[in-house]
Amino acid sequence: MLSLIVFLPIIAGLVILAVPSSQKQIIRIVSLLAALAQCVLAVLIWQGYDAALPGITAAAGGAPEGSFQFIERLPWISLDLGSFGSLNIEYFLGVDGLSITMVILTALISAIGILSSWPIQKQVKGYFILYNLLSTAMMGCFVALDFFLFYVFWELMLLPMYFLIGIWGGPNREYAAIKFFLYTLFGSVFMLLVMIGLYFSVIDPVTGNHTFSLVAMASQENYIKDAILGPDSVMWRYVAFIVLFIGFAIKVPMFPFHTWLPDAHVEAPTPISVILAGVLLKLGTYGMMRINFPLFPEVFQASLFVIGVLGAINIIYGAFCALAQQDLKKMVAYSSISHMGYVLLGLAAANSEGMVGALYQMFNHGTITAMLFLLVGVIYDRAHTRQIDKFGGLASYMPVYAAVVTIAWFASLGLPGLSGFISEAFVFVGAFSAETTRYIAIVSVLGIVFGAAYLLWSLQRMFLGKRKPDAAYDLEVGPDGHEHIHFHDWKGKLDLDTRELVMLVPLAVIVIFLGIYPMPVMGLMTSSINKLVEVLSPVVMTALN
Amino acid sequence: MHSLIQISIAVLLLPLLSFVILIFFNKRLPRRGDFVGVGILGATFALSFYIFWSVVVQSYDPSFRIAWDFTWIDFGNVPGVGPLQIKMGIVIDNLTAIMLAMVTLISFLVHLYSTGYMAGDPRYGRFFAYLGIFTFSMLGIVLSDNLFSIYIFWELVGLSSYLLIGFYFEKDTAADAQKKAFLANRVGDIGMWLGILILYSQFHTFNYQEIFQNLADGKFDMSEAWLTAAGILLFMGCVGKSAQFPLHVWLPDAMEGPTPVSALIHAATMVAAGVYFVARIFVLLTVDALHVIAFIGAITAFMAATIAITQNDIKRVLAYSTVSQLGYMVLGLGVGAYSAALFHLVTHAFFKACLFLGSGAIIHAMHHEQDMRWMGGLRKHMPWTFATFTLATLALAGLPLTSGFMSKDAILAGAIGFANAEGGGIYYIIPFLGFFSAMLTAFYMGRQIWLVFFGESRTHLKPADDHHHGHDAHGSHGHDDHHEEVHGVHEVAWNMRAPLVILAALSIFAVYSPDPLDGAKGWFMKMIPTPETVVGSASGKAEHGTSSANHNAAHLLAEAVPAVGHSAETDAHHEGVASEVIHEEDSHAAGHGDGHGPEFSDPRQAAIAHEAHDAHKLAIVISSVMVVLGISLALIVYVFRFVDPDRTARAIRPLYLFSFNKWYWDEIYQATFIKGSIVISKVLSWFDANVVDGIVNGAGALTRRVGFATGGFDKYVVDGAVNFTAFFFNTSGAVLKKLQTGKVQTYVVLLMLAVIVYFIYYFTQLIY
Amino acid sequence: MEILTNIGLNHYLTISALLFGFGLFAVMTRKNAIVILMGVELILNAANINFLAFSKFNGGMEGVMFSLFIIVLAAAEAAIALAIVINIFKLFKSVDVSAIDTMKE
Amino acid sequence: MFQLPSGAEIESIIATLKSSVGFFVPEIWLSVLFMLLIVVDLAVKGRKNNLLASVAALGLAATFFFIYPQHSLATGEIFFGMYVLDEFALFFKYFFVISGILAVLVSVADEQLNRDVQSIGEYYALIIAMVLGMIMMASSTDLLMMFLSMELVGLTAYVLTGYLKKDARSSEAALKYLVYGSVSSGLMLYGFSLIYGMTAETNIMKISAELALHGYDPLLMMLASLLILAGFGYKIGAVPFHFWSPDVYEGAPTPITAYLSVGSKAAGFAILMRFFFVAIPHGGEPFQDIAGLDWLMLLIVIAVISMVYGNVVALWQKNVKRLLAYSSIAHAGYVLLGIIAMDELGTQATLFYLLGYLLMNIGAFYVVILIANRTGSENLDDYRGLGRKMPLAGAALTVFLISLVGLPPTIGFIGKLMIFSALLAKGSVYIWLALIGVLTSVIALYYYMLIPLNMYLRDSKQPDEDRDRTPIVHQVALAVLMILTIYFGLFFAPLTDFAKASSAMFGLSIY
Repeated sequence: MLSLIVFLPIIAGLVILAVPSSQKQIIRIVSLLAALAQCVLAVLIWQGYDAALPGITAAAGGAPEGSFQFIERLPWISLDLGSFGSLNIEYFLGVDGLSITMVILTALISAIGILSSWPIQKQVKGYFILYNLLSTAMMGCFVALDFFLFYVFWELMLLPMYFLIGIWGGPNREYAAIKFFLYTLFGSVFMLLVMIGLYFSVIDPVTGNHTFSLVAMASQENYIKDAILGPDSVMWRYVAFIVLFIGFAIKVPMFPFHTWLPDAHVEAPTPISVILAGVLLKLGTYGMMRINFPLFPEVFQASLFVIGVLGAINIIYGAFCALAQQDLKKMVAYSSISHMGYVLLGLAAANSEGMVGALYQMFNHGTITAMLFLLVGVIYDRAHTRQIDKFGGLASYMPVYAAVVTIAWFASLGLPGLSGFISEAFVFVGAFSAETTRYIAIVSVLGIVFGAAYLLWSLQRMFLGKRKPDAAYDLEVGPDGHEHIHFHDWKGKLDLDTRELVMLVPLAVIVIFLGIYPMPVMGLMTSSINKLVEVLSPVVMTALN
Repeated sequence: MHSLIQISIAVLLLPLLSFVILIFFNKRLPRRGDFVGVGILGATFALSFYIFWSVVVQSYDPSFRIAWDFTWIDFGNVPGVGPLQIKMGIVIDNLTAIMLAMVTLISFLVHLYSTGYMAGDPRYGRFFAYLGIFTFSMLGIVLSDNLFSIYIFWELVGLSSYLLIGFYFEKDTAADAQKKAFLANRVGDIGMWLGILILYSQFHTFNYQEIFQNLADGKFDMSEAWLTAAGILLFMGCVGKSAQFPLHVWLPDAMEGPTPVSALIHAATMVAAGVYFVARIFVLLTVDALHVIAFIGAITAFMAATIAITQNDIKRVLAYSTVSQLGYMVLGLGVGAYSAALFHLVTHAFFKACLFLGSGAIIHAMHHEQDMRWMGGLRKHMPWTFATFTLATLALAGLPLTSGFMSKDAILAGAIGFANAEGGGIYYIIPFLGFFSAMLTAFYMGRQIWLVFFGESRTHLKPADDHHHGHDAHGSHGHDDHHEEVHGVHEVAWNMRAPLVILAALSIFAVYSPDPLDGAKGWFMKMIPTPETVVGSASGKAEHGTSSANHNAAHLLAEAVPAVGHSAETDAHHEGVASEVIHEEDSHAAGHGDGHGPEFSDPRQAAIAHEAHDAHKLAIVISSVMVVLGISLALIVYVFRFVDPDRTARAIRPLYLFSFNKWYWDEIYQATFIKGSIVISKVLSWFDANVVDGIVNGAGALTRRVGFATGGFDKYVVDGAVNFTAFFFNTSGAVLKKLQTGKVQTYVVLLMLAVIVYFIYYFTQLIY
Repeated sequence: MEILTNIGLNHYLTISALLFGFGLFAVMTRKNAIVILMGVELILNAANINFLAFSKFNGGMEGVMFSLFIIVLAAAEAAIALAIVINIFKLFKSVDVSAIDTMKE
Repeated sequence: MFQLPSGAEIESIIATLKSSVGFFVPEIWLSVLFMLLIVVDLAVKGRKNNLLASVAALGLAATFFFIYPQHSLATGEIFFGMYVLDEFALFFKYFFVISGILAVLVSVADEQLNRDVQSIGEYYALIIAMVLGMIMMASSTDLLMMFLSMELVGLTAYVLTGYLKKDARSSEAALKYLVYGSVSSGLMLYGFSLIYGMTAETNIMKISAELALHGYDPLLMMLASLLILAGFGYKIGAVPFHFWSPDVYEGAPTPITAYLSVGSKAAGFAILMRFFFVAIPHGGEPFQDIAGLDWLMLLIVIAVISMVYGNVVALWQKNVKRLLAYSSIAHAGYVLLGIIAMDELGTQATLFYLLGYLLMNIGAFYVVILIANRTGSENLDDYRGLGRKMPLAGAALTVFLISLVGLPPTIGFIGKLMIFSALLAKGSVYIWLALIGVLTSVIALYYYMLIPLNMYLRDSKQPDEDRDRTPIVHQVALAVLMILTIYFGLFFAPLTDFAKASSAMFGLSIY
């Protein structure tokens, strides 16, 4: 099941490889079908998922069964390393409350991304092959329970992303692409070392061998006392935690490692921005929750305050930067930074409310930001500019577009009744309830105001009022006395066309529904989060050594 | 589930239904579907009046209370907390019932009125949709039984207010106003949110009753200061929503919205929600918090009144008077005159709605002329409007025989009582400001009546450009006819007249109390008794600390019992318990026949109540005098013209300008907060683009220059190494590559050099 | 006097060391490719002397064999070297190694 | 002073030789092949390149049939300890034969070579000779044998480097290579002579026993080791013995560059491991009674410098061959890390890394050759837009480069993984080495990605016809290499097991 959902896109990619590059439509349709099949599978998994099982660590007896679900576990590589026992790498997939929401999100966003890739004309074949490779890698990251496998998928994302930004991107794309690539690689090379170190420090309770299994790593009693990352070598555990954290924080992206994001977003084509903001950023925080924190709980407990402060910086700083942007897409990019700050803050709370809020925020940010970038793409396709000041009064001429934008914008500023609010609310609830992060939460609340400020301001400048004199479109009064506008060299429908609606409406529905009744998604994660909080709680650490 | 609960759910959801229907299908429906909105609201009102009837009139019980809730979010078994569920629910008590009836009635009337006022607007259907979602959110606030859902609906009314203020979004002023309103409210909301967080972090629940229960049981283990902070922060929500000082600036601008909206949202209901919320959380406000609230209210009442006297825009005068009246209510709550404040909330809702709708009628008739200086003599043309408007004005000014008189008087009495109980001194400022504002109110309302209805029409005096501007402002409104002279100013149609009449009728004392001089004798203040505080007061703690606390607990338990175990099955025994409570309360009432307020165990509250009761007569006298003073002043200035207003204005120009420019609050905020954050954001984004990126990329610019010098430097290399040593790597690369001279002999030399160097190194290692 | 009369191991070693040094010196300093190759030969022969000396004083034939092979290989190397140098001369019209630096950095 | 051996002794000598020959079949076959090629060349008298190439390739392939049976033979010394047969040697026999085949393959692909060279037969013969020499390098356990085999490799390499007689760069490269190489081997010889002087032995096993027995003067030992290392180091092309490599790699015919960058480098590592693991005392068994010579420090220094220098200077290269030359310096550093670990895991990692390097580096040069056939240039700027015109080559090159960076799912990643595992398995002592390794590989990413950047992200300056003229055979071969690179990145167990089995070295006592 999981293998299928992971490798469907690759299969599609191989099929496309066989299709002659002139058959653009076939290529698109094949990819779309694969993505839709992925969505179906995601729904099936969702239906078959038992929200009661906790996940995170193995069930009693050290076996993942009974704790994780849809487990697929095959011995992949088993090497004899002589004195170091045998190197066991497993093909080990499974979902728990952390990953299932992300799986659903990934399937959804990739499908929508393919829809929004429809207009792309340049090297369609190569584009969709890379795209499918990317979506396999993303999905794989979320379901992999073997650190080695996770790392493989993690690195596998870089190359397609590099090319997708670099070939189909904007004018300054080379710069953005290589910057993205180097940043993320810089983050992940340390992960490699930590991974090896962990391997030598952890014993699978069942087989008695060293293992890469994240499930085994997640429970501290599986660690060898005097191993390099065992409980005794305190210093190296701190170092490992920090470098891992940096590795994931770059993906999040967390201040001050965030500078690749605006460039990447501004240069990337719309669908790639959607993927990037919708899924890739989540991998950073997902990695923290899956790997970084549960493997080093005592270090995590020691660094709560720092993480919280960094989250607060992200929130406020991102909001301020967004406030200053002229380029709409850049503003949205900074808003992503700000919103991922809420996730960090929620994680720093280290209690169930906060962490549920954080995970839920990851999901919601995925959907909402996808909407934002799609909407930016819509106007960019028409006007070939994203300068906020080049518009004005659009609400009169593109009412449907304006309506959807209003939903997305208000969702992004956390209006109650839309999903973004609930996650942010519980992030704050959690952060405030935790002694460590209480004052940080108080400061971060300002983010709500500034978030509203830049979003409403851009909304006003683009959609309200009247046409600006130097606007990117022409105004003409039709025979019926009504005013019309038209963009230079835009032949399509002025307001949202069907394809765009098909992309946007489902997202809007999800955003609204989950804003009114979050349990369908939140219910999936609570038990896992509770387990995670338990694993992270200091009590466990004192029991450790 | 109790039948009333079911009905209330219907009441809550019907307006939402109207919104959904209208937002999607208004273009396809005949008449843009206005009848849907009006009809649904009519039904809603009918239902909520049934609730009102059966709660307030039939079971005539001050402590009536039924509650119902359901699990909204289930966190499962949370480590350290245990099973944790976030519940959403509905609570119905007298206050709720009264608010329901009031909100739905006014909303219904406004819907009806709008069918006339908004006729011909291009977005006619959408207007009713917005009204629908507003009504929904407002009812949500009224019905919520917990802080979380009240916060949700709180922001939703903010949204609908945002949408309606910006209904004519082509106007930049409107667009600015809507943004301003939303942001000002957000500022208030974050305070409110923090307050909620403080309480949640202690009790892991959002439900009022559970929070109060825990407080009464002394489970609050943070310092007293946090509790006060919680109170004040929660009050910040009210400051934003009810346009209290210092966040009052958005309300006058909100008059950019259509006038029915001003009547419904910005006069009668939404702005009163703040007061309603403070009343809901009244029992957890500490003494310090109450003092803050009282002063804020007094300042607001006074400031707004002073501003109102110089405004020329008919709606702005009313807007400031609204702010001022809201100040009264907040003041009332602050001084502990709980019932009086809520009483004023309701009475004010009716007469202020009436005033706004009246002004709307005038504006409609005047073809969207809003400046009172160019009105005059309208009483001949619009008798109905004149009559109702005047009646409402009297109520607002607080003349006897009106509802406004009773409520305002009760508040002022409370203020005096409070000042006495607190031991005078600085606290006398509050009643003083209250009375002074009462005079000002009378004055500016007199001025308004005179300018609008009496004298001769002054339309022709209006400068052309100003006139043109007046039209241009409403150009998008579909009325493009230019009038130099106001022809055919005529009374409005029935659908706009009926609401005026009904609302005016509701401003008469008889509706609320048999005794025109004492609201306390009326059903309203009997049904809304001042609740017992759960946090005690300084004096109370000082004198009999624990015992009083216990007593509080016991007393509150009695109140709270019906709220415990909110589940459908136990409704039956709800009534049982409720009835017992009734007996207890009756015994209280019997205790002192004239039935002002229940007996308080908290000495401070008791003292205030007592003092207030004694101050009642005094208050009546003073306020009447003040009102008469104000009105006569208005007559002197505007009717008999003993004093020329313009000359006076010139005489006291600084004061005049100070008032005319609204105490310069907008300018101050513009200069400080708005400019400030813009500048900060600019600075930070520069910082981001240059410093952060620069550092992370290894001093980008510098490296580029060096690289340029060394020739063919590739800018990617700067970001290439993505770490602080990028600079080092590239320059070192530039240096190292020079070693490769291409001369084989150099290579040999370097080779030998390396060997020798290492050998010497090893040698030294060896001998030392 | 004694040190001059009966020759010991150190004499051989000193000679070889000197030869080694001369060879290196030639390789590093001379411009002419041929001379550089001579320098290389010197180095090899320094090694040769060592081997022979050690084999004489430690006993065992390995050193002798070693030196024989070294001589042979030196010859082969010289042949190849000369071929290359000739080709260089064809192309560059010079055998000045310091001038032959088209590929650098 | 030496009396001639008696008849009985001669008998025994002959017997030994007879028995030893049985262990020497692959080398003999290669020698035969060498001569065969020359004969064929004379026979065909001209330019039947493909015939000659296929003879060479098939002949090399045939060598497997002689190598494989040797697994069953008893490991041990032959020819009076001149030579040894063990798993380690066998591994390198396979390795060098494969690399030889690949070298022939890429030589066939190189149009310039086939155009400018008359006697291509000798060219292939020399490649065979080089294979032979490298195999002997990997198997020789006697200083003399080491010297001879290294000279064999060196001399053939000089000739092959200068094979393009009309090309000035080729001849220049040859000269530099020759001078530098002969000086280094001179130094090495001098070092040998010193060791011989200290121990009166030339067999490395005997040497280590001798040193263990009588101890030694560490200063002299270090001098000898340094000089010897100069000889080995120039073969592996590690800093500071690397100076020849960029020029030679740039100037030599590209197939030879590929071959040198993999083959002679690997041979250098083989001989270095054998010599230092076996001969030089290092403090462990059986030298606990005498102070180990601290030559690990020496290797660590060299490794670190190589990684940093190679990667940093490569950032600046505009010529792809030269860029790969510097990257190969860096890779020498990475391989040294595996040797530094100095245990079974380390050796295993080293061998595996060499295997991976063989695949990806020859593959990369393969593409470079194909592109040079098309554009006639190896400059980065001439790679613009080639990704679209030569889709397979572009994809393959990208894969090889990713593998060189060490990103999954490629064999290069597994190589790095093994190396770093070997380091971290030693505990925290070598973590900093691993850190340097990963950080420098981040730098490496940048310059490696410059090539795909030009191929895909930039458009070629002059638009020419989009048809890919690469012959199908090369397309296939390239595809195979690419697929292997990825396949072994995912299912590397056979290779790693092979490497582990091959880490057994005769007379080795450190693990």
